[in-house]
Amino acid sequence: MKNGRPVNSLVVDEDNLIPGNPTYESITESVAGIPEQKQTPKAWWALFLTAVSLAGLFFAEIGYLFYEGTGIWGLQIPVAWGFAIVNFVFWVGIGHAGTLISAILFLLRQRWRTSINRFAEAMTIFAVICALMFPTIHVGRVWFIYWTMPIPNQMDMWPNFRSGLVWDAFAVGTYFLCSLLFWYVGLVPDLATLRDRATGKIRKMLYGLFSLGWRGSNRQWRHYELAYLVLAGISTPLVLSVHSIVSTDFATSLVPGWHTTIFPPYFVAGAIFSGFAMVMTLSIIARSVYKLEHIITMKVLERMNIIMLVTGTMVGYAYGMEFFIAWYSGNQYEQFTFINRAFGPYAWAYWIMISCNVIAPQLFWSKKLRTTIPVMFVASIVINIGMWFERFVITMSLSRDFLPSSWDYYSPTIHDIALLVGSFGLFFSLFLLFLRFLPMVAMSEVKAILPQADPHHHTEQIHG
Amino acid sequence: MAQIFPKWTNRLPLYLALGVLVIGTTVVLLLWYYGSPRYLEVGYRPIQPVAYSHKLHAGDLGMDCRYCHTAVEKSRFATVPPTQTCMNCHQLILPESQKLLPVRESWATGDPIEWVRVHNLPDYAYFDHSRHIQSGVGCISCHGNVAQMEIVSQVEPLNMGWCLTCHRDPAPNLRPVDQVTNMAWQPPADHAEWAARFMQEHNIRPPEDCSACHR
Amino acid sequence: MAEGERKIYGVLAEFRSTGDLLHAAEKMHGEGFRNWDVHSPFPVHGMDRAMGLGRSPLGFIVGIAGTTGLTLFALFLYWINVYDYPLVISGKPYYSFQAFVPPMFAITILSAALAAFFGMLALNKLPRLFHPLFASKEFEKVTNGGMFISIEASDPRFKHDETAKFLESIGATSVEIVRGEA
Amino acid sequence: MSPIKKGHTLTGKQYWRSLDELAGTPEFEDWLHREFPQGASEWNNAWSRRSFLTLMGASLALAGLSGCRRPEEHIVPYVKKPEDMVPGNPLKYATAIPMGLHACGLLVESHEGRPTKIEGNLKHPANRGRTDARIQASVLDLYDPDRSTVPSRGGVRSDWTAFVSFWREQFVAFQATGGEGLAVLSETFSSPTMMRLRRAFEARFPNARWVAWDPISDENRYEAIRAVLGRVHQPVFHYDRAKVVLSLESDFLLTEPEAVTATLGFTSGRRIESEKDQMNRLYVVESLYTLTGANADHRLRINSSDVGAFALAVAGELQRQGLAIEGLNGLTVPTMTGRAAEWLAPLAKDLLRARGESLIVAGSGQPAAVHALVMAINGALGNLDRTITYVDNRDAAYPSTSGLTKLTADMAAGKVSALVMIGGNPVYNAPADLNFAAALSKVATSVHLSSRVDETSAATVWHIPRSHYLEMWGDARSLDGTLSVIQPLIEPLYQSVSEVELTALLASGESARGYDLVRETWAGLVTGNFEVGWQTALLNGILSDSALPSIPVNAAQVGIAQAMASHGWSLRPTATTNLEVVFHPCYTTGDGTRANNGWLHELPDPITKLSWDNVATFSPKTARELGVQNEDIVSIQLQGRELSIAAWIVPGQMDNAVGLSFGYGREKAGRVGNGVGVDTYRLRDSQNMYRAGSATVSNTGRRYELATTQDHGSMEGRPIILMASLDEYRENPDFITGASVIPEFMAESEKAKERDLVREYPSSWKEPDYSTGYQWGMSIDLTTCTGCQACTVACQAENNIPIVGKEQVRKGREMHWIRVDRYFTGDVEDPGMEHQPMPCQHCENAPCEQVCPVAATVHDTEGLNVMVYNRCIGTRYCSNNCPYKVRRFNFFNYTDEYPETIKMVQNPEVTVRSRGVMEKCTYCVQRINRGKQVAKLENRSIRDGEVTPACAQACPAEAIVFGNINDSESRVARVKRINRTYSLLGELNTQPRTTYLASIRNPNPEMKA
Repeated sequence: MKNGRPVNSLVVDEDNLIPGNPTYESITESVAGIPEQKQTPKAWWALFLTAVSLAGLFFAEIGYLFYEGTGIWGLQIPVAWGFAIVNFVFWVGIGHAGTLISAILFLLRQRWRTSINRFAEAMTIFAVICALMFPTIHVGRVWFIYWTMPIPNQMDMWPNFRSGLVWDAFAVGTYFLCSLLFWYVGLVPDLATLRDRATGKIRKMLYGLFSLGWRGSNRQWRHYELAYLVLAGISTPLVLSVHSIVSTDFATSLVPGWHTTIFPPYFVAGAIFSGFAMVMTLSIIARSVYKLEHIITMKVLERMNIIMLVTGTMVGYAYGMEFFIAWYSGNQYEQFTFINRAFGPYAWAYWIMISCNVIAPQLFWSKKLRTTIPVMFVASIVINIGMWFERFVITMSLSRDFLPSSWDYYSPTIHDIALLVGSFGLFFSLFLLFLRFLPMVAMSEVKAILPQADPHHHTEQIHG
Repeated sequence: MAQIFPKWTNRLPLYLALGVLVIGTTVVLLLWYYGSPRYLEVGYRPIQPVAYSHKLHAGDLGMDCRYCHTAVEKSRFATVPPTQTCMNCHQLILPESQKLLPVRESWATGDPIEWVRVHNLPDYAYFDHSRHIQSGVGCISCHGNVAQMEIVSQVEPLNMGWCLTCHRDPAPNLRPVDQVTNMAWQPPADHAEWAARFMQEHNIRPPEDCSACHR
Repeated sequence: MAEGERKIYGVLAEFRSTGDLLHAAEKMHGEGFRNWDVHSPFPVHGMDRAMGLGRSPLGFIVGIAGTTGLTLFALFLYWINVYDYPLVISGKPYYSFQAFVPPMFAITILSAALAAFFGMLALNKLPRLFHPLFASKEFEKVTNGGMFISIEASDPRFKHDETAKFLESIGATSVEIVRGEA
Repeated sequence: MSPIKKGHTLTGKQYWRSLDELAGTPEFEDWLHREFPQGASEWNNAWSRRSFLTLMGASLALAGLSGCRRPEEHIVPYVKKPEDMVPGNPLKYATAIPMGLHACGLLVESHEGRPTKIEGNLKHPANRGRTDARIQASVLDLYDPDRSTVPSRGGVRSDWTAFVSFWREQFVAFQATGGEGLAVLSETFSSPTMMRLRRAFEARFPNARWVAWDPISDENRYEAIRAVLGRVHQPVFHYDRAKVVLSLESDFLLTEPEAVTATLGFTSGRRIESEKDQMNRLYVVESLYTLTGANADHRLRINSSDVGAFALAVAGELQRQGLAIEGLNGLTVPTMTGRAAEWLAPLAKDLLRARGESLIVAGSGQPAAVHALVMAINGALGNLDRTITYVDNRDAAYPSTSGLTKLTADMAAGKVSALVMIGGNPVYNAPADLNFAAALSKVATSVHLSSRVDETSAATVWHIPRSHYLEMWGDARSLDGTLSVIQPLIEPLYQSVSEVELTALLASGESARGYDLVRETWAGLVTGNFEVGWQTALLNGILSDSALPSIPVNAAQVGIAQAMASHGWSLRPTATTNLEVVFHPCYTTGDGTRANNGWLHELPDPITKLSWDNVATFSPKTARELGVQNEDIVSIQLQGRELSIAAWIVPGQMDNAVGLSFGYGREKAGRVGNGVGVDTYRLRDSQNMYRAGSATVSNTGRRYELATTQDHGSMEGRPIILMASLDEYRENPDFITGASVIPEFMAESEKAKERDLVREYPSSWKEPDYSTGYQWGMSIDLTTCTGCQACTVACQAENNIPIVGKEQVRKGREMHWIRVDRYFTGDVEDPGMEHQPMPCQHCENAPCEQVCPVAATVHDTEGLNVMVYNRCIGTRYCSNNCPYKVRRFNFFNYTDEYPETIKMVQNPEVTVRSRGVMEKCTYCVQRINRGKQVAKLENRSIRDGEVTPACAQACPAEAIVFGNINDSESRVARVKRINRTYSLLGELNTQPRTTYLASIRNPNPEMKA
């Protein structure tokens, strides 16, 4: 077997995940080297300044929103939910890939995840931060938002736990905290690495502080690994539940086009779909900016593309199934809603969604295409556009519900759009800061999957 | 030599944990007390444009509340009396008193006296005096023993939770309807049974519905 | 140098590879050392067995925390909906628990996750910013590629030179005496 | 002792609590004058009740979990309290609203001296406690911030005494010449006091002249009556006595002045309890789509100019079927074609069948000839003295366009030296060809009595502020002559006088108080002890049995042919192929006088559902031919005059007809009305007052954004309004059952249950118990509902619903708690129309409740779906989940922009909502609570009908019934048991407390639909 790799690996095709026999030190060098750079790359600055100014726009808009009221948006009756909710669902969805890669693939012993899980997790956290912004700011009287939490008060009132929005608050809040813990736990050994390599006093202090005095002792690894496993274990049902619960915002209502049992699985699939697309976009940027081709290999990218192909097709199936059920239910309101989706005033959005989410990923059937960087880069962005429109199309079911008398057409204002764009600014600002100051690849995990990391590596002949 | 932190820092986590615990609880407790109407509302005691003493009129002279607060049995508002009411007596009694100057001015010029509101519910809460009076809730239950107040101050928090406690168990605050204005009234030993009967007869079922107070 | 006066913390030995480390650990365990440990940049497969360590109790902690969180929250929901302020909402029963499943689930997960995190820190006695081993320049390699075994002077079987020799005998490439401060 | 707590910085005055007590006192008026110097366009928004929630909000947030350190608030009591007034308890006074030659009796609710809400006076025969949108909105005119506050001379601030002394000089001067060159131009009126003073004036100045004129009036009808009967009599139509009604382009259900009276009578003939009852039948012949047409059992669209010919054809057909119609001989009966032809035989047969119980009425837009002909036919059918009576109202000043024409000519010729205009706005709305403005400039002394400095006042020397009818003493007769006192609810807010007071000054040269003038008149009217009679009249609002006796009219004397000949009238059909412009009054702004009333502007037109604009309406076919679409700006040329206005397509309108409504495009109406819509009077001339042929229309290619409250007019085949013809209903009394989209297995249980539509399906859990105490419910009868939207404005007035303005309406943010949905049914070119009032349905399983994260909307023990504003955080989730979309959201702080005067109209019993909270119909919970309070004080339970929501109270069709459904004897319970009862979208198992009675029409079986 080439370079004596063990056969007991759970994954069959694992050949050179990390090509060119690197040493532990070379891994450390290439990963830890980045935050230690004296000279910040021009590309980073360019991206960061753009992102930060957009983030500025985001908060300016929020300020104006609080001053004027939700009227600055295109909202109305019947369409009382617009971009804010669409963006919320979109960002929560993005988050999912992170947890999926870090948790589920970890449980499935998918070792190739190690090169991307760190910044996938980071992405999750930043995405969820963006997501949490929207339901908060979209309420009419934001200064009372804490009423959705069970805090004792002079009114003797409690939140209504029957409401999907309260479920959201709990689910997404929990999701954020767990992801954060999971991410940080993973970071600790690598922060220790940075601590030990740091030169400046402040860097030493900071990395020292956050690595909690990690000594890589096996008595620590023992609890550490179990904690990591447990967190992965509970994150898995959590990540599945979060988007299911988000979907119940719609599914537990009686709006035709919302009131559907297929929503939870369909939302989760969609979330993973868009999440992977985002990871793809980011990793392509990261590996080209920081020359990490040897760690984030083509193999890894290709596998992500395959997952996108699969989930994309699942989403496509869900679209089809919605129509079938609408017809099969014999409920004229449902039937109308779906005909209206495809051919009504919002048909344009619908067909954008279909072509981006169902047709685009089909490219990846071809080995050639799913291994060409430009193709997958464009595809990943197209897919996220499509997934945003999916949420838009679903939300717009409101525009035509039961009584034709109340039908109306929602169109966003400049402020709706500014907030959407701004949220990307916030997301990328955070992400670029992460790239600059933290190890973007889980070094200890990558080292652990190096051939020489296996104790039986050189000595297996002895144990015949 | 490669040590970054001195040894004592190992005790930091412990201190931190304790600190968070202690400070956290204090903050909560402080909020609980200082954030509550019991602190914010109770004891509000503005100086009135006229040095009118409830103690003197309602207490020592034993005037009935309804002599001035005429509408209390008929209307949502207890109503603050018009200058007229003051003058009914004070044209004869202490017609020269300095204290009464603002009253006489008002009477002469027709400019109303601007009393400062003491018991003030938010405008989205609709409290109806007449219905409570009719149901035998004494003035003292919400306003305290006004007959002993030189300057009227607020003695009850008047927040929603406080209202609800009575609406959920009104018996302790009920009294014979003819005793509502009597500040000295003491519940007899058999008050509980009496209250039960009284609620039966007058079919007193205080609502907990939102619509009872908010419209 | 001041080292003279400083009290010995223990011995730190470096090894070449995970393989050597594992075998060394097996031997240490065989010798019946107690206050010793193995240091590596990543968890080494089979090391727990080699050192003779049992299962981590973290699992139980998490399990208990999760169930407690769930129970308390369920009771809380029952109290607010049935006793404290029952409200007729969409004509549904006061305690329509079906609707409360999602938040209950979230709370369960949350308490479990917090338990896992803080439990892990507690069991590892972290954060511990100062440790005598950090005094060793060599030890910095442990987070990079270095494999070490450390034995504390407090170990009953610890004998200054013999232990060092023993370590070399089981494959240490270099051995260093580590001193804590006086 | 605890320190005195100062509130956080809350600058400005706290009006509300104080205003309650202040209003009506002299201090308050001073304040008003300070607040509103004449022509002041900017006003300051001090903190006040309306902003309270926001305020509390902010501070609550600051103060953490509880109420805030509150601002110091003052209580301002009376100095002398007016007797029989208990602060906190509203008082109701009887008065009447003058409407030209008609009047309706009112009970006006007053809070601490502020009139806030108008109700009908049950004792008044004209409206029997009912009102319409215009009457409901009139209280807002009182507080109109753009009313003028003081008289002005040549635009310079002056005062009443100055005018009095000025007039004295004039008076003396004119006395010498017997009033030569003196003229008075007044609105039409029907008031003993006004007439008495007018006579006094005419006696004093024999050479002076008095012209009464209204831009929109029944003048043509009066002209016909004069021609036929020799002098003008007031016709009174008794729709309640008619079995068959034929309307010849008469919109008697909406825009005609007596709409309320007519609606009451007409719908009383359509209210059916079961399939066995009888219904009246309404035929409508018209060119535009009117609300009357929408309620017709048969509607024929035809050119307005062909209506006369059609009437003649009907007469001919009646004769053919053996009815002798006097004096028709010599008239050639035209031949009808198409549907009109098909109509004749069955229509005539139906009319004959209902001799003496039929009623033919021609619209005010139709020429005198048609009215005369109609009189003849009614006479022949024996309807006179039955469904139509004539009264001789000597207190009425009838309109005269010829008088106006002559007056204007003389003014232009400089023959008029002094012109006093009592109300009206001729510069704006006189026929364009008269060129009134130019003529007016020739008049040396011109005086205008008007509520504001409008187009006319701006062109006169003197402007005198006019008192609102809620501020003045007066009297008025309704059409049947019933006499009522107009008594003020509040001292005039400004230095204004009433028409009575001004006329008195004109006649006597002395300034007199309205009160004395009216009493003086009534001294001659009240029989027996005056004081007693006067007090009773004030109490009841009417002088008992003051209705005038009907003049017996002999059918034989109706010499129509001679009349025609003598006046050169013709009924020949104009074979017009080119476009015909048809003018019609706007329901809301009327002739334009109401153009500064936000409630009326925001109220959508019942046919087009457009608010805040007037449009040119076209039929789909004509629009296609002209290449015009909705919101295109079209240019209309008519006799050399041009007008550019936005187009709107109305299915069912006559092809080649262009509908234009009056009352818009005001330039000096005020901050609300200025520049709203287009002034269509510019196209109108004295020869063609209501219609004009040979117009040319071209698409300018420009577009104009219109604000409609309903984009979609089709029911999409959904069971929203359930309909049947009377015959179908009789065949299948339970046609409701199975009419909706209930799956089979549910339909079973649907059939099983007995007809109480609150409980429909078996529940999977124990439902809350609503079997005890009051359980409120509502029923809306779609058969009688005409779609007039009186309910909408009544609700707006009662519940402090904000005006949001055109842009917001266009965005879809109108706030009406009860909207009236309009659906077209049947053929696209010539459809039928149905209306459906849509308030909150108060579902027992309200979908809105479960989705609210903070339990801001929940159920109370009496089955109300309550919306708690102060708990609402504004997620708007409830609205999404409401299948009826009746919830309204405060996207901005709408009431914040209100001028202080407008805030005075707000109902202190209802919280004013702040920004960011949801609101909706509450079944007028404040009235329920008031009812409970009253009942409690009297130690009894609420009687049936004691508590009525504003909508039900206003409804002139009595279509809305509200009450306690737990009491099986209550009216609402009985109505809900009618087998036409259904709950909208019942299959969603929302179990609404508001149910509907299916719409039944009564088409003539012998006539093809």
